[in-house]
Amino acid sequence: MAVNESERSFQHPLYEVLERFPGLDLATTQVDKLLTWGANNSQWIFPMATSCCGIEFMAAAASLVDLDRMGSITRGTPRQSDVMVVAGTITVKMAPRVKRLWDQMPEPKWCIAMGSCAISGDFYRDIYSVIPGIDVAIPVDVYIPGCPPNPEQLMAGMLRLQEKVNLKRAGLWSPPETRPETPKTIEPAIKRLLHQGRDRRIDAAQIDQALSLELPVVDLPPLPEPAPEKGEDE
Amino acid sequence: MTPAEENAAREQAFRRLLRERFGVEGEADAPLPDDGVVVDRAHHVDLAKALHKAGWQLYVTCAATHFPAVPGKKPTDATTPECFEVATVLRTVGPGSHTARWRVKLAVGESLPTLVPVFVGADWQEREQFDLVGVHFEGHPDLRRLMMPEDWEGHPLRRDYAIDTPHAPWR
Amino acid sequence: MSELMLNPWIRALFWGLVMITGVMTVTAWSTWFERKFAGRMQSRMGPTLVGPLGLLQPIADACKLLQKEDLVPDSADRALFNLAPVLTVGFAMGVAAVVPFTPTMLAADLDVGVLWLLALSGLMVFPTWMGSWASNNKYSLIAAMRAVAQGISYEVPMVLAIMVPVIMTGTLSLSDMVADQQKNGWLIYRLPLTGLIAFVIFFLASLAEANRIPFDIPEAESELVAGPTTEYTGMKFGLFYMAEYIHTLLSSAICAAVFFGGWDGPIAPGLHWMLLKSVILFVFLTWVRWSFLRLRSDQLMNLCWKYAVPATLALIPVTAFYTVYAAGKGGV
Amino acid sequence: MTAIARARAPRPDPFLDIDSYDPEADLMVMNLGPQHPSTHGVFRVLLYLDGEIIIKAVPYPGYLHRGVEKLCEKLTYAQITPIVDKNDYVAPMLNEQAVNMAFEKMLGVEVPPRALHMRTLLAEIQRVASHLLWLGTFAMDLGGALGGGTSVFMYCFREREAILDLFEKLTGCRFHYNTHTVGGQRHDIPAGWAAEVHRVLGAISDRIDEYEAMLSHPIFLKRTKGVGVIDAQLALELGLTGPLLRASGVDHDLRRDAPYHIYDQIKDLKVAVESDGDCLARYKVRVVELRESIRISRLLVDNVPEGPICGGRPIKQPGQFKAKAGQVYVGIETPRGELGTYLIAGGGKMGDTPYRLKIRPPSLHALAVVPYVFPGHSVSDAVAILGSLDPIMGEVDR
Repeated sequence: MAVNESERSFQHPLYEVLERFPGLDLATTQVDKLLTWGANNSQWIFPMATSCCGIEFMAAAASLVDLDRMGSITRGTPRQSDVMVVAGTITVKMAPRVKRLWDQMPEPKWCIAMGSCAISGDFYRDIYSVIPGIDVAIPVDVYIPGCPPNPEQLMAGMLRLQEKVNLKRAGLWSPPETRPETPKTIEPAIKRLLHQGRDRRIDAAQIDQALSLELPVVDLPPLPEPAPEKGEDE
Repeated sequence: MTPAEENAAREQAFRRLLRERFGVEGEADAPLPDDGVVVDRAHHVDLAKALHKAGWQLYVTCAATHFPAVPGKKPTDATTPECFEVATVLRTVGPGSHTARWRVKLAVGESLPTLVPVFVGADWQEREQFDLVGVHFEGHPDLRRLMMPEDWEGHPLRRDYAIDTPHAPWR
Repeated sequence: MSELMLNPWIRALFWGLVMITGVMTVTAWSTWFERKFAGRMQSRMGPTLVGPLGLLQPIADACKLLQKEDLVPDSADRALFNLAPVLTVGFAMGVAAVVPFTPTMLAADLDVGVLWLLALSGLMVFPTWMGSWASNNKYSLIAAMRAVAQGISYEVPMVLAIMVPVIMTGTLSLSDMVADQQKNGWLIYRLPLTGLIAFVIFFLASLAEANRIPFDIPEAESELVAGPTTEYTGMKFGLFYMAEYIHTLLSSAICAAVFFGGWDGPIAPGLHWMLLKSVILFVFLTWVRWSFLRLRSDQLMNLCWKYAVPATLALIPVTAFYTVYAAGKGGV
Repeated sequence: MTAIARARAPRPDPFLDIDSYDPEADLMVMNLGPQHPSTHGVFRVLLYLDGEIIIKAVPYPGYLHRGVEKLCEKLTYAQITPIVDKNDYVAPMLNEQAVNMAFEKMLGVEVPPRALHMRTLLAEIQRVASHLLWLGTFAMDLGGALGGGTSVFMYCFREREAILDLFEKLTGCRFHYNTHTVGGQRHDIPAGWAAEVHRVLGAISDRIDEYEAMLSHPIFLKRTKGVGVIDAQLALELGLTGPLLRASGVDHDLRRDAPYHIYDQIKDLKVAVESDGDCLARYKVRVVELRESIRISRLLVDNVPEGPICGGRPIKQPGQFKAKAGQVYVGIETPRGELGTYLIAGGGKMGDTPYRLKIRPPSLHALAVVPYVFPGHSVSDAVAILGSLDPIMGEVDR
């Protein structure tokens, strides 16, 4: 016997109590606001620091940025943390551990993917032992791109997480987090050059085409003697 | 003798040793080729022991390489068989430090005698090469995988191992 | 009102409530103070964004801890696991009953206040051990072994050290002790100066009991993750955290009362002096915490059994002989 | 007590059979890592504990194995520099130098003197930054994340930030610089950089005295003196290099002993050697090196010769360099020891990528010490020893 769930009114003893006493619903919303504010301003971090980004995470906790300003301190145990900051490459050997630590964290919990390795695997994306982004294993709330992101960017990411939590707890729509993709221009480092089955002549043609865009380079005669490269200093 | 002279003498001794005892071609004191010398598999441990005695105290590294079978250019040419090559580097300590390098060629299925009894530091390096390239080190006390999980299949640094090998459920 | 307060039950109830509220509030903001202080020491800011000067940080922390999921590990002993945090705060708060802030502002003026104090701070070890054992975690287990060893060892010099003021003032009641100091001078500088040494040892021992650096060996973060509280979540962890601060604050208050003359002081009312002295000691504790490294467990035991215990054992006869001698001379 | 006495015997057996040693399974098995506040990344040690005394330690590296060597086989010589940056992420400059020196040797590219000078200078400044980070994390391992150790950590990071700012002015990057290339440098020294270097390094050298004063109290000495002794014999056998070897009493520094760059022109390079081989000796060696590197950097920054910063043609396309078949080995001295690069070039069709690139990480050998040194110490000491070894897991696992 199927019951249309959507037409059943919400029946909970507490809810009836709420309706009976005037003002109580207002009070509960106020309490809810207080709790949201508390959850937002005391996000204790569990650093899943595996590689380079871990050093920048430490720099963010140090004097330059000081995550303690917004009440975020670092805890060594997942049981007492609210935010897992995945900072660094996660390998196939490490991923089950990350998943397990994530499961050990009590709700409400959030995850920040810090750095391009945690977002998508970056350089190591196509390598046999690296998982292509931590969102394969656990849900990610905020992505912070960079290799590694500056400490300031981590702080900005924490603030963005706060906004997101505010919106979610208020029941509002929050823009879904999209995984920043590496621009196509620098992606093919592995695949384009020596990927099996790919014709090398296509590469040569592409390189020629790219070089022909820079007319002065083509016009230059082969350099007879070493010249300093000054162009990239600006 | 100053330490620098001692080390220079050790370097010379290495060259002589190679030519006189281990069958490397060339004049006894002539400089060695840039890409190192190839030593027979049977001499590997003897050479290491001799060098250790002569004062090459620091074990630097070993690098195993996989050379897959290369078919001949013409169909009639013989195929170059698949083989492995293990390079070992030692170093003298103190001013004027020198490195000693040699290589051992291994056919498929051949194993290399381990250097752990001579240099304890070879332990992890050999385990790593076993793990990644799949060269078996004979007599190693604890030959397990070092980098990859214990249940991993294949040896990633072989040339025929695809770089983007999938591994469910993670990638 | 005053007749009502003479009834010990009503008086205990009233001051007990005042104490609990007061101590809780002070404890909350002492965490804020510690973070701010540490920040300043380390050329950082400490909390700034939550409320003016970050003053609302403790409230935010409490709100956060309250709504965290309450996890009990599958293999844990549920009853003990849940009981431990309550007990630890209970024991820590119990000490507050006998701390004399002013002659009247005192929850229970026990004749054996010192014994009550020692008994309760000795019991502090049990919830830690209980919680660690119940959480069935290896880090916690090692932490528990360390905590018990440390707590029980430091009980001995603590008891012996507080015997010195007891001998000098001739009473076991904390308020009588303060009254005696008001009359005859603070114990810290009273002849034969054994009070000073006793203070140092008592202070160190109470640091060790409260698990503060350099004696925070049970909860060494870099070794044992979070020590006894590794498996605790949300407010249960918050209770452990609070107990540590309550213990520290009350240790400062007791030291102020026993060795620094409590409410004794010129001009300002007694309560101000008592609070001022406690706060100064607490700041000193914080300062020590953020500038020292941690000792190893066996080194800590060495410090206790090879130095602190013999020293206190020597102090007691010296004090006793001097007190008898001075009494014979018709002095104190 | 027999367990303790046996574990304290000289040179514990790393392959101790725990089943026959402890048939009743009384020992506690504890996992330190892979995620632990003080394993410096993702390193796992399996400890067999008798009470708090370690009977056997089994290390398991490999939680950060990123296949860098495999990746390098697929990239051309010009593309490899930014990849190896991420190996030893505390001293990226020296990683870049190591591989590029191997490539230059293989390809026969000449490096102009200005570039060599700059490489030496950058290596020394990077060494200061790396040792500062070590000092901070070591103090944190000893003093806890919520105590005095954190204070030293914060101070060290403050100084390190200043050095990162210097590098950012030079290369545009804070962390992974990609400033070395085959044949020289990619970024020239900007105007006014030398004065900045003097200001920053001068401030740091003043403050090192303060940190030394802060760390020379009895508690620090008690925690480090006689803890984790590695004798010279063991150190040499295990292939330890750098500060760890020098702390064990072996006078060996590649900067002086097998000079590269322009180290042969620095005549009075002081090599710190301590004989004790314990954590305190390692601390002392590193502090002396810190001062020495500051001194050398301040000396070098004033005397950078004029000229081009890159020999050969600047890189315009990835497959620009073609190598003949051959094999070279190049070793340089990083803050952690000898970073070696064993390069096998394929030649012919495979001339534009390395056929095999083996990196010899100093930290791998440093961590191989663990089964020899941990037994007989308590868990607290294990953390202190691990901190004093200064392992960088990115480099160990690659």
